[in-house]
Amino acid sequence: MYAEVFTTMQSTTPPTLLQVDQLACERDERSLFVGLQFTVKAGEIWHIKGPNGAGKTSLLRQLAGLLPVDQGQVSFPTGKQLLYIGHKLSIKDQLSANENLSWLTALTVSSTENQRYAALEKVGLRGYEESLAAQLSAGQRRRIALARLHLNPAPLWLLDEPLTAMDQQGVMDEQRWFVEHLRTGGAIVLTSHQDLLLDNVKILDLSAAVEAAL
Amino acid sequence: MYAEVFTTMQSTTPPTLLQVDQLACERDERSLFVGLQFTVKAGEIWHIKGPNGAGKTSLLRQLAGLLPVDQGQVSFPTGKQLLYIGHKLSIKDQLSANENLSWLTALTVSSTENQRYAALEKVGLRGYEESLAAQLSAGQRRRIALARLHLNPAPLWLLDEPLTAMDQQGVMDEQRWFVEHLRTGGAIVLTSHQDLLLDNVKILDLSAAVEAAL
Amino acid sequence: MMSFVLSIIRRDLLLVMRYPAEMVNPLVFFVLVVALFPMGVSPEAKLLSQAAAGVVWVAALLATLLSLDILFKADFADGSLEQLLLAPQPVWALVLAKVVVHWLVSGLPLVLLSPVVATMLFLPTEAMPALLLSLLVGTPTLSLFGAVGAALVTGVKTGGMLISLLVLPLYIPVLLFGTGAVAAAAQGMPVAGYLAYLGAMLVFALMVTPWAAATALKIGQMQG
Amino acid sequence: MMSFVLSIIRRDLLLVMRYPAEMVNPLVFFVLVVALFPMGVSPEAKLLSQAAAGVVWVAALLATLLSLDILFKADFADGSLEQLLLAPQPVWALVLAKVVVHWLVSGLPLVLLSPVVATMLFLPTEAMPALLLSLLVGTPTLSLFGAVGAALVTGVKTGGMLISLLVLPLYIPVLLFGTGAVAAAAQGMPVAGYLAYLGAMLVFALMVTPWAAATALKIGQMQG
Amino acid sequence: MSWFDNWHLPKWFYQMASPKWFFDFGARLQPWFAALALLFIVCGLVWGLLYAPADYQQGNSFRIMYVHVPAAILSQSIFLMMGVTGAIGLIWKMKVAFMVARACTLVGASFTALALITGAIWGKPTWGAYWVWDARLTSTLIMLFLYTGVMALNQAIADRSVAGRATAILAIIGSINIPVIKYSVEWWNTLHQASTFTLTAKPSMPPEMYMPLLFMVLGCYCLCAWLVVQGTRNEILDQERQASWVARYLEDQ
Ligand code: HEM
Ligand SMILES: Nc1ncnc2c1ncn2[C@@H]1O[C@H](COP(=O)(O)OP(=O)(O)OP(=O)(O)O)[C@@H](O)[C@H]1O
Ligand SMILES: Nc1ncnc2c1ncn2[C@@H]1O[C@H](COP(=O)(O)OP(=O)(O)OP(=O)(O)O)[C@@H](O)[C@H]1O
Ligand SMILES: [Mg+2]
Ligand SMILES: [Mg+2]
Repeated sequence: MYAEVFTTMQSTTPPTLLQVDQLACERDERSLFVGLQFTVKAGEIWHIKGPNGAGKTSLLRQLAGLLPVDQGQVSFPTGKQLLYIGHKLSIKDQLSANENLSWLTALTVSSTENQRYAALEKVGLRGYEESLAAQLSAGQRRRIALARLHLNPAPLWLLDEPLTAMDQQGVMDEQRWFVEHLRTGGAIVLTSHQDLLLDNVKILDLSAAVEAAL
Repeated sequence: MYAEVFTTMQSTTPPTLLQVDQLACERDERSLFVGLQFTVKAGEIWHIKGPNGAGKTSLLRQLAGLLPVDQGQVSFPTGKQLLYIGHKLSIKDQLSANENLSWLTALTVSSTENQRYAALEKVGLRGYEESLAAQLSAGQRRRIALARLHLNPAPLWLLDEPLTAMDQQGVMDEQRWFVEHLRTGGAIVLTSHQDLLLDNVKILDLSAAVEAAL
Repeated sequence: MMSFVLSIIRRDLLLVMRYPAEMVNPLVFFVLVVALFPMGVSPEAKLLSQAAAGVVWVAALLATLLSLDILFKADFADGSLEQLLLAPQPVWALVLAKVVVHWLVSGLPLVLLSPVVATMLFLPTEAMPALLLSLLVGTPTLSLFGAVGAALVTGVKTGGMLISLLVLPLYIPVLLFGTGAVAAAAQGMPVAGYLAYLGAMLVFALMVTPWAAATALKIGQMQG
Repeated sequence: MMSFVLSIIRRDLLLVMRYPAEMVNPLVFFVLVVALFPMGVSPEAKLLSQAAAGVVWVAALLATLLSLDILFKADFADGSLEQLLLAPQPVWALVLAKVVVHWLVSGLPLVLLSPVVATMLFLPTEAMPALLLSLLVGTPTLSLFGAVGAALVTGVKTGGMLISLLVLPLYIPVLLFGTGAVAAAAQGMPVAGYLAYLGAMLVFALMVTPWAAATALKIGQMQG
Repeated sequence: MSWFDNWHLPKWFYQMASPKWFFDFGARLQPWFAALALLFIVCGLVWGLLYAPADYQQGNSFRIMYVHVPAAILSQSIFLMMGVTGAIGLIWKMKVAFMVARACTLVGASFTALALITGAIWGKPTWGAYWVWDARLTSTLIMLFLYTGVMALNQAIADRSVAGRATAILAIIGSINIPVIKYSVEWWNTLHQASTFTLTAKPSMPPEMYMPLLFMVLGCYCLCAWLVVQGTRNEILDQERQASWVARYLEDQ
């Protein structure tokens, strides 16, 4: 899949990974947004913005298929291959960083111990590979989850506030990983209250969509 | 207590609310910091900095008395009256914003419904007072916890990453509340990976202390 | 301090009221266990009437045991326990508040329902008051001892089973005196002695367990 | 898909191994319930021997019931369930993996220990094979039906009692056929019929419950 | 479930999927159910309680049958209905079906409790005990537990649409299990307990006793239909309260 996306990249127009049509979201009888429409192509990074409660998390969960889509459509022209990292990190306290990464990766591909150690090193957890997750700090736990970015071949990343809990160095590193992913034909949709330091970030401001919903 | 602090403010030197002497922290046989020494006076805001895993949360928990202090001393010359808000927000999913605030406040003082509604309005939760916490977004949940700042008379605030999950407007508002608290004779010790926009922030960099510990 | 205790009680009852299922559940479990017995063992009236007191008491004990989870687990998980421990009030007051709610929610309804289930097991009518009284005095003791077990396992990731292991041995004396009282009543013998023992155990539990549970909670906190 | 199932099984067994208490707990609960019975009811050998099969089966049923929490609760709380549901594999495969682990951890040890506790209750020796076999065929059914209950309550904030309420009525046929087999064996009657019924129920559960539990999990996810 | 999409079901089936349509249609049906229920129940009660001959063995205590038997029959029918509507809701994604199922729950549980209570009251004079572990009694008790489980689950899940779907699964599993439970209980009982207490096999009743019973059963079916429709309509008002037609309807009231 990965290779396929990569080869199509060579052609003139990058392939569309995600297409959103007239999407609306309603929670508990409050309409959050209506008529959302955008297309995520390979090589693009989308930053979903909006104040607290605007519906950023809800939107990401709809894209991932974790929240029902009652109105509108979400489609994946090249197949639904995505990596979703939400507020909850899916980290098991009783398992070590390496073990956690192992089962999380196994959901899609298999990985070797070496690959996992390399990924953990990239996210700055060298020396903590066999520490139990319960004994790690908030930022270190998030880093375990982010290590999945280095092992998962899915072209589309859906990341909910991936910059929280990371230290300042970590925030920079993470954005470097994003660039790397975009370069290899991936695409990213993320939410964040901090501004990204990258070029060509496409902004989707939900406060505008909220106005429309009212 | 609150009034007393306020009157002593009028005298030349502000009172010392927290005194830390030769504090060390060791977790799981890893020494995090040794020989920490600082004094928090009324009107001061301390920003604890450091990379992920430096020991910021551990330090705050030691100050609050939630983690044992094996070496060194933590003392409160004017009495231990503090408000701690940690990573876990102590919000009950099944209770509404107002009900949550009610019991959290009742731990120290009593509050009226009007006071709570006013506090919730200050943190931008107007209209969500009777929504169940389970149905609020990440930032909105944090705002419930922060509403305690407007109802609790404790002069010393210990806040662990209070700016996460808040939107950009929220980050500004929060810092305004900090200033207000400092003006009325309070003091704040907080951790954050973002820089504060306030003047006279005292910085305690744990990376330095970590060096010392090695 | 009284207002602190009351505010905790109010909050916890509110939490229960929000999902009344929580309240009905121990009760239904109690009835289910009692109902399982004739189905599993034998529906014969004679055998059942002989075993009735024991079965009702064992069911009450298990229902109490399994509802101990509501004492501190949720509060630990969402950080509320931290805040409760940081409050200026003594921790044993918190424990007492929690136990009161636990008993109101799990113990009392069960005592009130016990005549019905005892009738279904053909307990002799003359033993009924002894059953009611022994449960009334015994179940608070179960809640109190249970609180110590629940406090000890806060912060421990394993499910609610460890708690059974810790608490059941403490429950056995209560079970023995409780069923003893009913057996005595069924044979027309005086029950005051058994009830006195149960009462003494309640007093003992009231004196010791709030302190023990409070200490356990404070220790458990240090793991967070 | 097989490797997906195996990776889940491996992870869950690892989690259990990390805190072996999790594994020992249902077993200890099983033994404790069996032990409570003579204490609460009567230590007489004749009565015990009559009741033995029923008591062992009821205890097995309760022990299984109370260990159902480990199936999905923790995975829901920490977000693992989201990731498992997002994986390209079918959800029923996940359910099956979970059930296998649950049975290995709660059902199997209990079957292996049953001869010991049954001897303590003076179960006639000739009924022992029937007890073992009926438990061996019956406990997987309990785990399977339990998975549906556990899936239904993921995301529900109320404690682990709701699950008992949902699942126990479904367990009753298994209990009746199981104890029926032992009773028949004790009277020297053939047990094949009972075991056949238990087997049929197992097959039925295997066909229906993975679908039902998978649907329930997907629905429960929507609450997040 | 895509193969269902190609099915062509009658038009009314799709209409029923609309809460508004069901609300209005239910309102038109309700008077009929009410009238029929009243007619049958009054006739049945008057005939049964006042005119039917006393039983030669049980005297007048048998008259409780006119409540007991309909309640017992309905408790089972309603459970089945709950399972079927739940399945419809799941398969065709019909909101209204879940609402009907939810309305069924309380009605069914009440009838089950009524059957149990009247049975127990009846048991005292006839068997000398309020309760025995007879097959029928036991399976009725288990059914009450099943109902309680459905209600508890309904309550425990705040989101109505989630609750509807979750309880539907439980109701379906429960309905397919009811025959198994009934059968196993009956089999269990006959094995252990020879004939200490058994419900006498269908008593050959004289028509004067039998006809009022039939009336009562029919009346209770109508009553139950009225109750379920009423419950569903309340549910619709509650769940659709932000729809404009509900606001208009409530203003008219
Ligand atoms: C708590 C106690 C009782 C319960 C739970 C109970 C339950 C039931 C049930 C489930 C039915 C079946 C309805 C059907 O046909 O589907 C039934 C019918 C009936 N019951 Fe009861 N029953 C109880 C006590 C009694 C007593 C004490 C009597 C009188 C001796 C009695 C007499 C009858 C009769 C005559 C029928 C109708 C039989 C038929 O036409 O099939 N029941 N009951
Ligand atoms: N489980 C839920 N049930 C009902 N309503 C919900 C639920 N979760 C969130 N909401 C509501 O949906 C709205 C959007 O929530 P969402 O979590 O998508 O916001 P967000 O943009 O991610 O906010 P934040 O920046 O605080 O994370 C909020 O107003 C909230 O009240
Ligand atoms: N419960 C625990 N048991 C043992 N060690 C722990 C525990 N919690 C944290 N640690 C270790 O203590 C160190 C400091 O953790 P702490 O949570 O204080 O860091 P932090 O500075 O708050 O980091 P972050 O910025 O990620 O929140 C980490 O290296 C971590 O591995
Ligand atoms: Mg969010
Ligand atoms: Mg921290």
